[in-house]
Amino acid sequence: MSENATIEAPTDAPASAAPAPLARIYGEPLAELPADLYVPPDAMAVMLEAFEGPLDLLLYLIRKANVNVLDIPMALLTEQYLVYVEAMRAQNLELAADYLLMAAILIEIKSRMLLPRPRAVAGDEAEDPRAELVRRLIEYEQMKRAAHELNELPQAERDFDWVEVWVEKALLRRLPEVNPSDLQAAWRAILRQAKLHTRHQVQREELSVRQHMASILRQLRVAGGFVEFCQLFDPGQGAPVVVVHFLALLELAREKLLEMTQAEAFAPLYLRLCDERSDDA
Amino acid sequence: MSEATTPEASPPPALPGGPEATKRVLEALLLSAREPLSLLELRRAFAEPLDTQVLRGLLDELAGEWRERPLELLQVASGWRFRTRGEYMPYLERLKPEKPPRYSRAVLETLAIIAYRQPVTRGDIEDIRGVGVATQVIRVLEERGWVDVVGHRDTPGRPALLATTKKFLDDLGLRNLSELPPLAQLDPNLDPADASPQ
Amino acid sequence: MSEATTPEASPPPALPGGPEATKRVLEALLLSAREPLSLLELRRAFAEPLDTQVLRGLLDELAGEWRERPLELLQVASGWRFRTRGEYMPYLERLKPEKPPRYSRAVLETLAIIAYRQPVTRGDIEDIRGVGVATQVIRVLEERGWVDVVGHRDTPGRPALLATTKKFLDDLGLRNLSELPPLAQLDPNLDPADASPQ
Repeated sequence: MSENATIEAPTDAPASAAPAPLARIYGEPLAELPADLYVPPDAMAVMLEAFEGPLDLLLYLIRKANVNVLDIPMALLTEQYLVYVEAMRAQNLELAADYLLMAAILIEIKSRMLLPRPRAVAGDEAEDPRAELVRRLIEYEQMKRAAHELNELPQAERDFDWVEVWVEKALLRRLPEVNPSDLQAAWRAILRQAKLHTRHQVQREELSVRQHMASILRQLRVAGGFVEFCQLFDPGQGAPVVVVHFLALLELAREKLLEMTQAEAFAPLYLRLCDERSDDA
Repeated sequence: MSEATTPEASPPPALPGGPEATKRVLEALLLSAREPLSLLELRRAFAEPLDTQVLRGLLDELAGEWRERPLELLQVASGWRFRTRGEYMPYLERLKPEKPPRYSRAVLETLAIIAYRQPVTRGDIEDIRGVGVATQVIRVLEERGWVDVVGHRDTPGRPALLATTKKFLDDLGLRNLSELPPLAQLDPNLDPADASPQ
Repeated sequence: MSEATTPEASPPPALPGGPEATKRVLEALLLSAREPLSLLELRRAFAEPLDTQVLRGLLDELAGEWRERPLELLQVASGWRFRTRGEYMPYLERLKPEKPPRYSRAVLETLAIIAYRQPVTRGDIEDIRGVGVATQVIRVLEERGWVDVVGHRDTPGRPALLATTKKFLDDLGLRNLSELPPLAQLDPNLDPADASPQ
C-alpha cells in the first residue's frame, strides 16, 4: 500500500549523482544518495550535526517527503535513513549508538511489514508494526515544537531585565534594642569584674534617691543654676516622694554637687549648682 | 440580629495619605525588590492590615500607570515584579559585558520535556528524545535555577525526578504551568517547511 | 531554533520620538542597572553618538521627573543611579526584617552603671568597670538621647555628671528608675556568693 507513496525515491536522483555501488548497511542495499544530500561535504557535516538524534532525522525525512506520519512508507524511509547514517559514517562523524539502534528498529519494522498481517479479531484492530515508532515520532515532534514555543516566550536576561533599584541600607538607621534585663545582665558582669578588682566597693544604694539626685540637678540647670528650696518640692506627690527628694538633696550637698544658702534665719533657702559657671562645658 | 450596624461591616481604616500613598509605597517596594513579591509579602510591609482586594486593585492601577513607560509590572508565579519592556533590550544589551544565555536545541527540548511531562527522570527524557542526554544539558538548566530534583523514582537506581521551578515560570513571565503554550495537536501531514533542521 | 523574534536580531531602532524617547531609554537603563552608570556607559548604549551636554540635560530632566516619586536619580562618584528614597525604608525593612544590631558590652555596662549609679562621672564609670571608657561609648548613649550631662562635680577638672533621661525610661518601657531590675541580691558586698556566674 504505502510502499509506493510519493516519497522521493533515491532512483529519482539526477543522473549526475554520485555513482552507486554504495555500501550495504545491516544487509540493506544502499542506493544512491538522495538529491537533497548533494551538498558540499563540510556543509553536510554541519547539517548532520544539526539533527538531535534518530527521531529528529526520521521526522526530517518524513516531513521532507510530505507523507502521512500515520502511514509511513517503511521501505523508502529505511533506505533513506540508512543513506544518512552511512553518510555520517563516511564523514567520520561520531556516530551515536542511538542512530544504529534506530536503524535496527527500522529494518525490523520493515521486515514485519512484509509478513501477512493477522486479521483483526472481534473488533480488535491488529497492531500495526509501525505503531510504536509512530507514537514516539509524534511525541518527540510535539516536544520539539513545545521547545520552540518555549524559546519564543520573552525570557529574563535575553528579552527583558528584572528591575532591582539600589536600596541604601544606611538610609534606615537601625538602633539596637535594649531591655531592662540587658542592664541587669550588664551589671552582673560588672560585679563579676569588680570581684576580681577587690579594691572596689560597689555599694548598694537606694535607687530612687539616685533618680531624684539626677532630676534635682536637671531642674537646677533649667532654672539657671539657682532655685528656691521650696520650688523643688511638690507636696502633691505624697510624703514618701518628698522624703526621698529631700534625701537626694542632702546627698547632693554631701557630694558637693550643690550648695544651700540662706541670707538669714528663716529667710528663703536657696540652692545653687556648684558648677553653674561651666554649665555649657 | 438584623442590624446593619455591626462594627465588622465597616471597611478597614484608610492608610494615612490614602490609596495614592499606599500605591507609592507598593511602587517603591516592587522597584527595589530582588525577587517577585507575593501579595502576602506586600501586605506584611504595612503596619496596618491591608485588604487583599484593595491591594490587588492598587497593583492593577499601578500596572496601568506604567503602561506607556519603559517598565512593566507583571504578575508571575512567585508574585509581582517590574521588568524592562522588550524594545529596550537592544540598548540594555550594549551595556552587558556578556551575551545573554541562548540555549541549544538539546537544552530546549530537555526543558520542554521536563516542563510538560514533569516529574521525569533523565531516562524518560532520553526515551522521548531518542538520544542520550548529556549531564551538561541538565546542569545548565539546574544552574539557571529552572529545574531541580523533586524526588526519586522508586525503581532500581532510584533515578532523580526532575521538575521545573517557580523561577522558570518567573523568568518566562508565567504565573503557573497551565500558562505554558498549549501542546500542538499535530496534523499527520505537516507542512514540510517545518521539517528543516533548525 | 529560530531566533527571528528576539529583538537582538535587528539593530536598535532609531529614536523616533527624539529627546523624549531617549529619556525613556535612559530611564530603562538606569532602572535596571545593578551599578551606577557613567556618562560614557550611557552613551555607549546608543548606536548614534549622543552629545554629552544633551545627555546631561536629559539626566537632569529625568531626575526632575522623579522628584515627587518613590525613587531618586542621583549622581554618585561612579555615575548615575536610582535609589529608593529614605522614607520608604521602614516598609522595606518590615518586608525583609534583619537582625537588629546589638550594643557592645562596653556600651551596655556603661549604660547600666549610669542607670543604677547616676549621677556619675566618666571617672566613676571607669573605676567601677576597671577599664577606661572610650569617648565614643558615651557619645553613642548621648546621641541615642538616653544619657545626658546633668551637672559637673566640683573636683579638679570639673568632670561632667551623667544621668539617664526620660527618653531612656520611655524606650525601655519603664515609668521610673525604681522599676529597673533590682540589684540587691547581686551585690557582692551583701552576699558574695550571689555574684558568681550562674
